[in-house]
Amino acid sequence: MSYTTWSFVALIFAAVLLYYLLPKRIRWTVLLCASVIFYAAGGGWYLPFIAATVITTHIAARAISKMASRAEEYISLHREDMSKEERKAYKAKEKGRRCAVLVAVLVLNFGILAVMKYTGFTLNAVNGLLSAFGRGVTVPVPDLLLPLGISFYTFRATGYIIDVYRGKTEAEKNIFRYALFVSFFPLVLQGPISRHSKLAPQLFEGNSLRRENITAGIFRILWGYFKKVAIADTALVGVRAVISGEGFTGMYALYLIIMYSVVIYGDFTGGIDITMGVARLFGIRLEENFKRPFSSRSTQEYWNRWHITMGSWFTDYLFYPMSVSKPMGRLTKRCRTRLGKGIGMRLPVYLATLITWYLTGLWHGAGWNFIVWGLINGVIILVSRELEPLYAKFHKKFPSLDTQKGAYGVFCAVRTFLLMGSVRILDCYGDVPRTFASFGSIFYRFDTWKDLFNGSIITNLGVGVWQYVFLAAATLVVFFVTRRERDELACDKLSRKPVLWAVACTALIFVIVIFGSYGIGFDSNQFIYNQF
Amino acid sequence: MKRIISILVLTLALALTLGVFCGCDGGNSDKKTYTFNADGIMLKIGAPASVVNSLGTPIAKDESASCGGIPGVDEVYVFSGYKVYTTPAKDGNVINKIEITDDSVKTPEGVAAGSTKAEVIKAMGEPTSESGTSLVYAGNGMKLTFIIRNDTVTSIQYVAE
Amino acid sequence: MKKRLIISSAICLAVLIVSLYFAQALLVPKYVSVSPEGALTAEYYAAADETSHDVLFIGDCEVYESFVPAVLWEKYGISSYVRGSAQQLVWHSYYLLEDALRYETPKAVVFNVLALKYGQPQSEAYNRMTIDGMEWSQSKVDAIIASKTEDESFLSYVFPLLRFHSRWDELTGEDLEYMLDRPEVSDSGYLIQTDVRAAEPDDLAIEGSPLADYTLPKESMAYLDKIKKLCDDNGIELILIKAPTNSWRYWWYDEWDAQIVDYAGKNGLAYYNFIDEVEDIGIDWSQDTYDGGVHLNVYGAMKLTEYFGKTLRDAHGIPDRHEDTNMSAVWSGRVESFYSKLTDNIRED
Amino acid sequence: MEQLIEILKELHDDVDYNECETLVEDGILNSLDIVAIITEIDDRFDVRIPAEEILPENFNSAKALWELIERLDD
Repeated sequence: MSYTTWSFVALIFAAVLLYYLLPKRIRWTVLLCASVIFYAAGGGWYLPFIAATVITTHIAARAISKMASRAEEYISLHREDMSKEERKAYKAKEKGRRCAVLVAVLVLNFGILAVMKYTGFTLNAVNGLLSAFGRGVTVPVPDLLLPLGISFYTFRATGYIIDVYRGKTEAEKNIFRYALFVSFFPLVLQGPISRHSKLAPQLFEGNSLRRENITAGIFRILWGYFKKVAIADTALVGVRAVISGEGFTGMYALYLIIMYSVVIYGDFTGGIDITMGVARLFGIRLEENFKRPFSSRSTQEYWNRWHITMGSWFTDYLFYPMSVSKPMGRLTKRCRTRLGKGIGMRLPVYLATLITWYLTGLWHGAGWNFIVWGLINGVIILVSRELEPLYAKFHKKFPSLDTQKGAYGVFCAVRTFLLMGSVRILDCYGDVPRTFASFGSIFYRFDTWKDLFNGSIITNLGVGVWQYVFLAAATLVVFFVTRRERDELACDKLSRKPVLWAVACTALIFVIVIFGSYGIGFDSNQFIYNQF
Repeated sequence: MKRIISILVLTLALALTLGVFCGCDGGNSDKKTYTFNADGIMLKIGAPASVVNSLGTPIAKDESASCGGIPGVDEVYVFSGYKVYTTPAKDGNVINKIEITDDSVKTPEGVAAGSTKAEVIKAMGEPTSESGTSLVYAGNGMKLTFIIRNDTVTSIQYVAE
Repeated sequence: MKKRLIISSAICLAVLIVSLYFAQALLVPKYVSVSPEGALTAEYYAAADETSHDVLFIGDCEVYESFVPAVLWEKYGISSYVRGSAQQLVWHSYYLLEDALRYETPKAVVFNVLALKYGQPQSEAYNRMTIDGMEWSQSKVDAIIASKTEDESFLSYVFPLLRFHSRWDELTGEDLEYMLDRPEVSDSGYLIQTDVRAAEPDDLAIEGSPLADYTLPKESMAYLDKIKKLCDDNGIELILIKAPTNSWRYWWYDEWDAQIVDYAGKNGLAYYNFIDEVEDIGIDWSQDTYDGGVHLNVYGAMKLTEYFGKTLRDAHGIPDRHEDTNMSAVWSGRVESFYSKLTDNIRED
Repeated sequence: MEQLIEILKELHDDVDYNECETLVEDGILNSLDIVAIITEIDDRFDVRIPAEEILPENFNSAKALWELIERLDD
């Protein structure tokens, strides 16, 4: 069930109505039923997969927390007759047993994800290698249907189990409550990957009906649809033409970089706005996934503003554990003795970063283009970290050039926007050599620039002049609204000004209905992140 | 100095991974596309209509608009032994049907009007589908149909799917 | 605070509904100079209110380009209306007939059989042109369900704005001019065509290419049965015809004709295939067609109408209504407007 | 404590570590700096900071970091 269908709107309406009618204690059951309906509508045969993840992680979490409490009892009982070393050894043994359970359930769940998402890809790669070495034999490649939102709910479940292991959050007693946490319907398709400690309390205590939740939620949903249907889907027509057409290189490649950034911004932040808005209707505030990403001055800052919950998941559950793990420690010690202090200090950081970004790319999709996309992002961050001292010297020499203000600030923002945009077109072509060829063509195919002026850019790509005018106006509106969101979100500000709220919502509905790219001829596009 | 080395090492590693990975993208195989050869010029379903001009002057030609003011004009060109039909598409007309009308012209596989059903299957292999009055060979975005009347081919048509 | 919220939301909602209503009126295609066929369905209702009709023609472009009701009235006092539309499929014809019967009951219904060759919904554009003009009734609901292709949504028929909103960057002066009311484009359903483009001479005439299977689809024949039953239930005589055409584009195969002759025989219906009677009608393919033999122009249509009028009067007893005072008052206006349009168009081209 | 500040200086020398209480919140220390600090501490003080302890409140100031090291050391 995609966000751009009437059945989704009906489901929200029914769920909100029921939610506030039932007594507070059992309100969470409405959310669970809505989530099951929403998920089953997407395809009933996926249910066993999400059920498997829910059940395995639930049992493991209960087991770990029981083992932990039993261990504490044992220690508090025998505190006197155990020496410090004995106590330490016992604790280490117990922790090892808990760790075994954790590893088992992680391997199982990531195994499901790997099999469902990457079998085709790995077998193709194997076939590629085999044919590269002249072996005629090829392995048959089954195309497995990817369960809806498997990448997102698997991460939410594994994040939860690791938090329980680390004692950061309480293991859920009731399996149905836990199932709601994993499959809460606004989150299941494209996140955010929220943490149990933050989301669970809001999910289970029945939130009371408050007017500003409803008004803020409604505005945010409309704002999401406006960004998705009016902006992203209109620009998508041009992007698709460039990707599927032959010979659209040179200026068109730059066009693709800019327009695809507009598409992915409208599509992903729009989808998340709808998710946030729907959750807000139930009085639930989810973690923000975007904070004005295109105003970031550097790649590092960009990844703190774009898809925040994914970034923090990879940092907390992959990057840190890996870089402070024992094997990494031993490796650094050996390198430090042999290659000197400089390398020793850098090695864990570089290795951990590259591995994390390799897996981030792989998580985005089963394809070389995604992996390369991840690696390039990693390398850019590391290179800019290496050049930091040079930047520091540069800034000392020109103190007036402040990255946050003035022309230089704008320059940094545009530079980061174009840099991230160029790396992102790896998603579009899905084929690494073609992406690089197309990117390279910007710098030598100057003949294509005349298309910009003789109007053939309009005729070639199927996006009319007036639609570009609309896109420019809409992007300006988004730009000004997000600028005023520094301190507080627009939906919260508006929920205190009823007249302005009503006018804004009406205008949004009118613009979406008239200027939206939906219906016949546009085949209302699936959210890009839905295929994850 | 150390800083420059580490940058070089990094970019080298990246370039290496790119090189290895790029070679492994498998191409995609597609079904066979049946084409018709008109005295040396290959005609394919979906090809732009301009290729018809290179076939010389047709014996007869006609065009007709579809009713209801839908823009675009369907055309037919009659040559000796075969006809070529074109229809409006995104940027200009494309060939949407080629029909062999008599036995003076053969398909590239050597089948002509008048051949028997067995000859067709021998030349073309097993059909994708078969009915009492036709043998159909599905191709990429098109199909090749042999119309059979009491065991002999009366008409051969390449039609857009 | 709460009061202000409710009041301002109510006002804004009202403003939104009104502005969307006018936006819809603005954005919906007007079918006046561009593809006027789209306006034919809607024009029937005004005519049905004015007077009743003894003969109702239903079918596709071969119907609304072949019969001129003004000539039928002038020569034989027959009151008729052509409820044709672009590529009207047999289920469209059925529901348009069912819809017309809510206003009047004609003596005879004339159905052009070409559409029987289509068993499945064909194109979204033709669906819209035929159905959008219908007034809302159970017939319209059934028509939408029966004919919509799979990527069409029922809701986009209830709110045409959901379908035509993307026309916002193709608006012309006409869209604004005819936003609220629209001129009549047809003469009792007949769409005048005064151009002349000769058809190919007989020796070069291009025939339709042979088919693998000539049986007419059972879905369309089922709807023909439904039309027949509807006519029987209302005491209407169903007459099957095949309008005269001479083009490879809409070739009428003899095998199809045989099936219709057999069907008419079994059901006791009259069936006239005008393709064979072109000489008796006096149609000259170098003068009487505006698109190379696919459709008749006004001259051919007048000849055919006069020829068929005699059959309707003599063989089917359609009464001469000349003495009916208010009917002839209505019809004199229609005849006069047809002939003035005829002379204007001739002077134009 | 001085050794710790020396390590921090190596990464960003333009920060006054005695007063500053918001090293993580203000984004002065990003995830890569934190890992570099942890490896240095592991090397110099032979104290391994596990992943669970990497929390903003432990790394927001040099003082908090020092308390963490002492707590893990005993």
